[in-house]
This record gives sequence, structure tokens and C-alpha cells, in this order.
Amino acid sequence: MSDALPLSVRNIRKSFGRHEVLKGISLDARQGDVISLLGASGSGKSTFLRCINLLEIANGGEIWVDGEQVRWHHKAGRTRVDSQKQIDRIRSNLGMVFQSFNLWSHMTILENVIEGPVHVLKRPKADCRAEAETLLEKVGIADKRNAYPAHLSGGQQQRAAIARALAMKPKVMLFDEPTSALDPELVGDVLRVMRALAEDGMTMLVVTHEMGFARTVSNRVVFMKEGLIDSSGTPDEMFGGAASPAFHQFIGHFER
Amino acid sequence: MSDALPLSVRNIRKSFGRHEVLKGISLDARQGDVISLLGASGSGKSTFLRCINLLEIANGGEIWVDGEQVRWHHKAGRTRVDSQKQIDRIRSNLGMVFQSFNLWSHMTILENVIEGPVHVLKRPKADCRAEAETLLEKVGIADKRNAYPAHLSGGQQQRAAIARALAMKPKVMLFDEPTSALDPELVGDVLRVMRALAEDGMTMLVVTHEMGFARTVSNRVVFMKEGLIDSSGTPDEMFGGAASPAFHQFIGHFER
Amino acid sequence: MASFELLGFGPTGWGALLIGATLMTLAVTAAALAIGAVVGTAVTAAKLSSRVPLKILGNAYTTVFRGVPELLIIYLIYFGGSSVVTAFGKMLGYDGFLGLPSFLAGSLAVGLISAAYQAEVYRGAYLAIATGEIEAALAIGMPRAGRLRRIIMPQVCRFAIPGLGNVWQLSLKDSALISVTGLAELMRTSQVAAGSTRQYFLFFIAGGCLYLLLTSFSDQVFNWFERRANRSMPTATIGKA
Amino acid sequence: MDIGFLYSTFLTLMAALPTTLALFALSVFIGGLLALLVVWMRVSGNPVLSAFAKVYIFVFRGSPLLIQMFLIFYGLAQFSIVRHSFLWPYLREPFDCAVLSLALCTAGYSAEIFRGGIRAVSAKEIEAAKAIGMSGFLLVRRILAPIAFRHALPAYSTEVVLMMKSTALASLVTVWEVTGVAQRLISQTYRTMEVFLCAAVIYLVLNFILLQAFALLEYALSRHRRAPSFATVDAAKTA
Amino acid sequence: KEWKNVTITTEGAYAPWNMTNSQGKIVGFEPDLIKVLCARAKLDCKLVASDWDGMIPALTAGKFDVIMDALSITDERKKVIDFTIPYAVTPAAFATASDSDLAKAPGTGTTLKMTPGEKGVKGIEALRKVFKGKTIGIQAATVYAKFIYDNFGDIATIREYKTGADRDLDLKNGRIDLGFDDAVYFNDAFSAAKGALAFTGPKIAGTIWGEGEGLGVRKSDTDLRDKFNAAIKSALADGTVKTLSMKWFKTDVSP
Ligand SMILES: Nc1ncnc2c1ncn2[C@@H]1O[C@H](COP(=O)(O)OP(=O)(O)OP(=O)(O)O)[C@@H](O)[C@H]1O
Ligand SMILES: Nc1ncnc2c1ncn2[C@@H]1O[C@H](COP(=O)(O)OP(=O)(O)OP(=O)(O)O)[C@@H](O)[C@H]1O
Ligand SMILES: [Mg+2]
Ligand SMILES: [Mg+2]
Repeated sequence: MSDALPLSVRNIRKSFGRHEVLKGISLDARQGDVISLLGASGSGKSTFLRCINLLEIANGGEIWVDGEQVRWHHKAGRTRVDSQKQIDRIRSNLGMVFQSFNLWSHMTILENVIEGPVHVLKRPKADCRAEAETLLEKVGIADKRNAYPAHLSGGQQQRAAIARALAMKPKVMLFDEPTSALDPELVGDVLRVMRALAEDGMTMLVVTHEMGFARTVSNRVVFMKEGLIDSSGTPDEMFGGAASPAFHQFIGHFER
Repeated sequence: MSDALPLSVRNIRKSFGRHEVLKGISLDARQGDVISLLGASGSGKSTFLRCINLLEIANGGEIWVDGEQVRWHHKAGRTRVDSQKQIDRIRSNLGMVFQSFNLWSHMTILENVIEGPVHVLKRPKADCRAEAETLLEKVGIADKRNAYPAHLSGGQQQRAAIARALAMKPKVMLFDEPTSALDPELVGDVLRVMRALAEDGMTMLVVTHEMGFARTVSNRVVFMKEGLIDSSGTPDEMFGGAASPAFHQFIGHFER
Repeated sequence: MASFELLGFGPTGWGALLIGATLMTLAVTAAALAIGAVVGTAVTAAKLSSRVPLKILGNAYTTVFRGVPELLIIYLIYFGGSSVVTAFGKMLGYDGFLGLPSFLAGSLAVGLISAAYQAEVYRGAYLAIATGEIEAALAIGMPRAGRLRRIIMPQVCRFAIPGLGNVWQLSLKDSALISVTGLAELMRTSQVAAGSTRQYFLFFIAGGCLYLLLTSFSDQVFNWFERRANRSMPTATIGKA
Repeated sequence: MDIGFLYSTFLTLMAALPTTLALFALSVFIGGLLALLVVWMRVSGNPVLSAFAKVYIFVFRGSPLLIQMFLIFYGLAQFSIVRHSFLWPYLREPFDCAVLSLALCTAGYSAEIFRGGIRAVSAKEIEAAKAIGMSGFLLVRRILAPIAFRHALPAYSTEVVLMMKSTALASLVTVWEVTGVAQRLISQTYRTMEVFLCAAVIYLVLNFILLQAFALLEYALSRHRRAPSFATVDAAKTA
Repeated sequence: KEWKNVTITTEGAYAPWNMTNSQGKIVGFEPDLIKVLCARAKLDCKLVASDWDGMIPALTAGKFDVIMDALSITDERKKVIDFTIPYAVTPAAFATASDSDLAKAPGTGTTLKMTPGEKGVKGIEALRKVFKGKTIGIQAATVYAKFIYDNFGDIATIREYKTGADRDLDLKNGRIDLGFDDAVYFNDAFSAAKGALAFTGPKIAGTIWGEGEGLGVRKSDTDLRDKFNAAIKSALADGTVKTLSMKWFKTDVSP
């Protein structure tokens, strides 16, 4: 199955009450793909990522991870997954960095980072700790390792969340605006970390407002509009002028 | 007192435990000044804004608002303000947009926006509501007026927070990364709103990572580093090359 | 002796007395909850105050009223209360015994106990409010009273409802101890009926069922309030996926 | 005040203290385990288990302990099936019955308290755990339980103190603990206030120690909420 | 102080001495008797129910003026309150399950008169042989409790109950083998138990139980006590107490 796609999404739909947020989204990610997901606020980017790792269960469509279909069913008006085991396994291969960080408030930063490797992947604690220290070093908050999330600045929390996701060594990473709370210097640092990951062949799906990243690091740009994929292509195609007028209007503000 | 400075800060110091976050910061804002506050994550920008409107009480230094000194004292190891009345009055003239939004979770967006005008400024509810609708229109979330904060996307919450601060018609606005959760299109919209405010002569202190804003809208750029003002000047001076090497390294990442 | 005859409303039935007693229990508990809300709010304010003497006072109140057996507090208020009233009457020239009515003494005693529990509930609810939201209120210069009324109280109420449901349950059961004052509430009436007819199980089960009736009625009220108060909150899912 | 009388009363009551403490410790321990079982059923998502837990909580929270204890001790023994079952050696013993009814009752209350703690856990932190592949018992053990327990602690400490006082009812089933002995003393001497004051002091001291222990635990478990410096604790809330 | 209005309290749940009917009215031997006594003492009496536990403190606090609740006159109680002369004296007896092997213990059907502190009585010695190793249930803090501890404490297990009714339930359930209490009380309890319980061994009577049951009053109210004393004397003398006793107890309890 080594030639299976790491991630393949078919025709995903999702509504909140009567409000249809995703109206049928399909997306294939090949090994090593770095896909930038662009779109206006409220266009459903976060919801899309949350559907991929089943934090929201889609109302329709299919999700395939590493050639394996994620199964769910509808029963008595509720949607439930078929096998919790399957989901857990898949999720531990899908890293996620949340828009609102979601660090565990009762653990220090270091504990947050080693939690998954130690207790989900059951790896030796000493190894995990050493790796965690390296990761924290890399994102520049090694000195905060013993602080609790509530005592960190926004940017520090965001970097801790990135370190936590990376510590799981997932096959596919889902980033929800991983640099929103960072200053340009750190944005640079974090983007460098992500670029290195990309070069190592990690598959990534990145919701971002950083056009620089979309243009230079990613090999595909997907533009969402009102719950649909408006246009997508290589950065050259998209930024070169082949994309839809809506996308040009969207990035027009950036070019200013 | 019309020639008094709207905001003047002298030698502010602030520590958390043994960690000195602000090491003596002074800043004067003249009527209509738009000051961009730049600096790395953890350099103390949020803390500085929080000290200005007394959410944190500084360990030393002076704060003058509109020619009036904010008074506090130390007693039995605790720092307390002298007159809560004074603080409340001063605060209602200092608008603040939080990095983490801090919308009131038990109120709808519209209620969040009219809360201050109606209950602090005691203005007629109907007027406030009309103005609030206009403001929400301006930041583009008029359709969410009756939703609760928990049901909004990150960008929508941030815009609601901006509308809430503006509704108070403060003399000085403190913005803590007002565009961090926004997509470029919205960043453009929000920066346009801020530019309009600047043209109306509002005094603003803006923590931002948007160099475009710092360069074109603000008339002063202050660069913080490790709890101190590293360098400051007009955008032309700062971006022109007169600033410190640290600043150049900082923005270097942006220029890439 | 057919048991439904004993529980019925006929000439030998205890039905009417039991219903009356149930209503009496409801009334005493409601009065106690109201007294407790007023006193409890004051105690909460003291406990959260930054003034050390007030804080100590508040903490002492909750420690004593939670730590001392309820029966003793009821005794103290029922007997101690009347000696205070009698002494006061003497001062005004009335010579003789003046008692606190059982209902008043009972609901006052249970109310003061309830206040200690309510204070803990309110304190917990206050601490559950996101600090950022209070800061946001501070930042627009909302004065203390406004903050309390507009931001803190509504959220304290929201967070306190489940805890208040528990306090209501406690007070309902504490009210059973007022039987020492001779007030014909549900527990005493069940016991009197049991002793007078020697049908112990019948009347204890009947009494238990009536308490459950009160509980289910009050649960419904509290659930309604909780649903209303949580309109603005996303529902967290702890189940699968 | 008659010091000699107070002293001898105090000694008499202290002799019953071990009974009170044994009742308390056993019923809190067994009741706590039962509560975990009940709350697990309550939030399991299985409609049958959840309905059972709801009924359990409703019955044991909703009726006075006095009645529960009476029915368990005097009521169950009425049925000859019970008297001839393997349970009778336990149900025959007043002490075992007292512990049983105290534990059943506190399980109902504690289950509801724990459920409140679970509901207070931020949905976002749960999501973060799910996103790295945690679920089931692991999620509960590592994320849910620690946060929920911290939330439930104040209410639970109240419940534990209530249990200490509830042991007083055990004299109904001939287990003579502190309050029962006090009441017996009163019906012998008729010095209600003095005897009750002695009992009150004993309970107050016990409960004070309990509450202090819980406060300490609460403090230890809230490091993540405290600011590292003390000068600015709750600056926003007290300013 | 001129006595006119007097408040009398009773529990209203100690059948047949005093109990509550389904209309909430207090009836029984004592309510009937107090009507007679008040009329003779020319007092305007009000009968109110209160809990047994709070009764004596409530009397001393002044909430009521008189207790009438089958209150035995004991030295212990005399330290706190004052008593009238007794209006009833009752023997005590053992009870057991009718089908128990302890039924018909030696001396069943006879009456044994005892004095306080009396030791080595023959009838008791005979019982000790039969009761060895058994469990005896008594109501806590009564004169009967002391008697059982003194005479059977070394050979039998003794279990103390808060109320006699609880003890009777356990006697039926088989948790205990024997109960010991007021014979008049047992008489009524047996009829409610429909033959499941029965007397065994001799009834125990005499001064060992003190003077009998009297009205309790505050120590300061000697004038009130004297009025009731006179009333009780006359009610005893003309047989009123006996008539009422036969009506409620089917036996004569007048001293
Ligand atoms: N739990 C929810 N209940 C109801 N509506 C929701 C919920 N979550 C999201 N929405 C709505 O769905 C839409 C899409 O939200 P989403 O968070 O996916 O946007 P987004 O593209 O990530 O925006 P942003 O860039 O601002 O984060 C929004 O209009 C939002 O109001
Ligand atoms: N309540 C607190 N307790 C302890 N340390 C704190 C607290 N708040 C902030 N700090 C520390 O103070 C430093 C400055 O924080 P601040 O939030 O002011 O940074 P910032 O410049 O706003 O950073 P960012 O751009 O990431 O938001 C950080 O190192 C942070 O860890
Ligand atoms: Mg989003
Ligand atoms: Mg900040």
C-alpha cells in the first residue's frame, strides 16, 4: 500500500443546523505534498480540518487515510464512527495544530509535548523527553518548558502547540493558522521548521494567511470560498494569473 | 488641558515573580498619533498595554492620561490603585482590543457591542444599537449579530472585539494584534477601518506584526526588545535604515 | 387493613395530612433557600474580599455552619432564638415567654446552613468565569457595581445552577430535622403516622416517595433554568469520536 | 458551666469516635468507587446504563438517608429470601448495613458532582487529546479525570464533610457512634446543650481537619492556575 | 403568677398512650385523662404535639408548661424537672417471636415484684440459664436498659435501639432473640404484629421501675404541680383513671 495516498477526501459536506458550512469538498494529498488552504474568514477552513480528523463528523462524503477508508454511520439522527480503534490509530498519524492552541491547562509545556508520545505511542519517557527538549529548542521556547500554558504569551502558546503536534511524528500534519499569533521573526522561524518538514517529505495541509509561505513552500494552493473549493493549482498557476477572479480579489489585499 | 498629552508613560517596570518583563518603558503619544509597537514574541508588548490600562499594576513608573496621573500605591506587599473611580473613568477613555478577544460569553455579539455604551456611558439604548449595527456592518459581521461568541470563527470573534472597543468612542485605542486571526482580505478591511480612525484623529497604540500597517498608517514605530524600547522613530527613519541592527534583523524575516 | 385506605383521603386516610406535610416541607425549604441566598451572597462577598478580616469571617462562617451537625444548629436557633426574643420582650416590658414560631425558627436554621453551602457554590461559580471577560469589562471602565450586575452575576448564576440544585436537595433533607420543633413537615408526619398506626414500612415508603416527588419537581425547575442559561455555550461532547 | 460534667461527657463521646471514623472512612471509600461506576454509566452514551444511573441518582439523592437506612436495615430483613441468601451474614450486621446505606447514598451525590466536573472540562482540551489519538480510558485517565477532579474538588469536599455528619444516623440501626451516644447521654441527663456542644466541638474539629486537607489538595492541584508571583494574583479580579 | 392557660405537650406517636389519628387529632389514654385533670384543676388546657427529642429542653426553655408523654419519674430526670404524683404504673416484660424456642420461658404468666438493686432473685436466675448466649434488644437510655445490663449483661448480647418500634421489627426479622419493655406498650404492639410476637417469662413489677408515670413541669412551677397533684388524686380516688385505662389498655395501670 505504499503507493496509497496519505490523505484523500471525497465530497465532504457539513452543516451546523441549517447553515451548510462545507458544501462538498474533495482533495487529494500525495506523499510530501504541502498544500496551502486559503480562504476568507468563515469560509469553512477550520471546519474542513476538523472534519478530516473526525472532530466533526461530516454529514456526507468519504475520507481515506493511507489507503484506508474512515468509516462512520448514521443512526437515530446521530452520526457515529464505526470503530473507535480505527479512529485513534488514524488520528495518531494525523498531527493537528489548532487555531486556538488548545493546550492542556493542567500540564506544563514539556508535559504537554511528551503526553502523546508517552501515553499514546507508548514510547520510553526518557527518549520522548529528550526529543521534546529538542523540539522546544527548535521553536524557541525551551526556557518555558516548566511553565503552565496560562502563563505564556500568545506566541509562546502557539509554538508549544506546534511542538506538541510534531512530537507525535505524524505522517500528515494539519495546521490551522500556525503563525497567526507570531511576530515576523518567529513566523520566519516556524516557516523554516515547516519547510524542513516538507523537505523531509512530510505531507502537510496548512490553513494560512501567509502568502509568502503559500507561494514559496507549498506545492499546491487551494482557495476556499463559501464552503466550496473555488480554485486550486500550483503556486505558479495560482499567483501567476490562471486562478479565478475571486482569488485575485482575495490576494489583491495582500499585494497592496 | 487641551494641550495635555492623551497618553504619557514614564519608566514603567513590571515583574512576574522574579521574571522582569518590562524594564523601564517610556512613551508619549500626541493627539492623533498612531504608534506601532513591534517586538518579538514574549518581549512584553501585551504586558505593556495591560499596564497602561491598569489590568496589571506596574511595579514602578508613572502613567499620565490626558494630563492626569494615574495613582497607585504599595501596601503590605500588594499594589493597589488609589481611586477606583479615577481608574474607571480613565479606562472608559482607553479602548482595548485583546489579543485573545475576551468577548463576554453570555451575551450575543450585538449585546457585547452595546454593553459599554449603554451601561457605562449610559447612552440611550436605541442609539447605541443603531451605531452598533453600523460598526458590525463595517467590520463585516452584521449577519452574526445575534450569535453567541462560542459559535463564531476566530476571525469573526476578533472583528466583534474590535467593534466592541470602537463602540465606546474612546480617546485612545490600544490594539493587541488586532488582525492576527484574520485573512488578508479582512486584514485589509480592518486596517482600512483603523486608517479611517487615524484620519479622524484618534490616538492609537497598536501591537502588530503587519509591517504594511506600521509603515504606511502609523506615524511612529516603536520596537521593543526584552522589556526595553530598543529603538523608535518615524516609519521612514526606522524602515529607512536609521534603526538598530536588532530591528533590521527582526524585520529582515519579513522582507524575505 | 388495606394500605391504600390508610394512604387515601377517606375518614381513616392519612392522605390529606401527608399532602399538607409535603407542602409544608416545600414551603420551609423554599424559605430556607431564599434566606440562604441572601446570607450566602454576603458570605461569598466576604470570602472573596481582599480584606483579610472579612475573608477570615467568611471562611469561619462556612467552616462552622458546614462543620457542626445540623441538628445542633436547629436546637441553638430554636431554643437560643426564643431566649433572645424573650429577653428582648422583657426589655420592652413584656413579662413572659415569647417564642420564635416553629416555621420561622426552622427555616431560619436551615437557611443559615444553606447559606454556607450556597456561598461555596457561588464562590466556585465566580472562579469559573474566564478572567479575560472580567478584564474586558475593566478595560471599558465599567464600575464595580456594573461589573457585578452585568458580567459577573449572570455568569455566576449560569455556573451556579447545578450546584444550587444540590443545595436545594440538602436543604430539603435538612428540613426533615426541623421535626424537633414539632412542625408538621413531611418527615415528622410520616413518623407520627407510622407510630400511631404501627405501619412503619407503609408510611416510610410513602414519605420517601413524596420526597422523590418533590425532588423530581425541583429537578425539572433547575433543568429548565440550566438549559436557559446555557444557550450561549457550545455543548461539549465527551462520548465517542 | 460545669467543667467536670463537660469533661466526662467529652470522654464518653470520644470513646465512640472510632466507630464514627470507621463508618466514615469505609462509606466514603466504597461510596467513591460506586460513584465512579455510576458516573461512568451515566456518561457512557449507552441509553440503558445511562437510564439506570439516572434512576439510581434520582432515588438516592432524592430521598432522606434516614428513610433509606430504615428500609435497608429493617425493610430488607423482612423478606425471607434475603434472610436465607448468602448476603444475610452481612445484612444481619448493623455496622455493615450502616456502611452500605451511607455508601449507596453518597454514591448518588458524588456521581452527580463528578458529572459536573466532567462537564466543566473545556471541549477544546478534549479535542486536542482526541486529535493525537486518545480515546476511551486513556483520554479519561490522562486528560478528563485530572481536570474534572480538580473542578469537582470543592463540591466533593462538601460532600465528604456531609458524610461525616451523616454517620450520625447510624444509631438508628443500633450502631452507637458519637451523635447517638450524645443523644443517649441527653436522655439520661437532660443537659441537651452541654452534651450537644461537646459533640459539636468534636465534629467541628474533624471537619475542620478534613476541609483543611481538601484546601491543601486544591492548592496543590491548581499550580497551573496560579501566577508565579503572588503580588499579582487575581489582579484583574480584585482591582 | 395566676395559672389559667396551660400548654401541654405530647409526642402523639406512642400508641396507645398518645397518638395521632388520620385527621391530625391527638387521641389516646393521656389526651383523655388530661381533659379530666384540667377540668378538675379549672385550667384552660391546650394540647400540642412536639418531638420527643426536644421535649424536655423545650419545657425548660418555656415553650410548654407540662409534658405528658408516658414520662417515667426517675431520679435522673428529677434533677432537671419536677414531677406530679404518678397517674400510671406499669410492669415490664420480655417478648419474643411466637415460634421461637424461647417462648414459654420459666415463669411465663406470673408477675415478679422487685425492688431497686435487688440481686439473686430466683425467677431471674432461672431466666439467665435460658437466655445465655442470646441477643436482647432494649430501648436506649430507659430504666429497662439498666435492668437488662445489670442482670443479663454478662451472659447475653445486648443491643440498644433508639425506639421500641425498631426493636420490635428486628425481633420479628430474627436479628435479635428477645425484647424487654413496658408490658402495656407490648400488649398494643402484639395486636399490631398479629400474633407474631408473644410474652415470655414473668412480668417484672414493683418499685424497681420507680414511682410510675407522671406529668413533667418546670421546677419553678410548684403551684401548677400542686394543682395537678390534687386533680390526679381525685381522678384516682373515683376510678376515672381505671376506666380510661381499661378503655385504652384493656388492663388497669392505676398505681
Ligand atoms: N460549532 C458551531 N456551531 C455553529 N456554527 C459554527 C460552528 N463552528 C463554526 N461555525 C460557523 O461555520 C462557519 C465556518 O467556520 P470556520 O471556523 O470553519 O471558519 P474559518 O474558515 O476557519 O474562519 P477563520 O479564518 O475566521 O478561522 C462560520 O460561519 C461559523 O460561524
Ligand atoms: N501572568 C503571567 N505570569 C507569568 N509570566 C507571564 C504572565 N504574563 C506574561 N508572562 C511572561 O511575560 C513575558 C511577556 O509576555 P507578553 O504577553 O507581554 O508578550 P508579548 O510581547 O505580548 O508576546 P506575543 O507577541 O507572543 O503575544 C512572557 O515571557 C510571558 O511568559
Ligand atoms: Mg478558522
Ligand atoms: Mg501578546
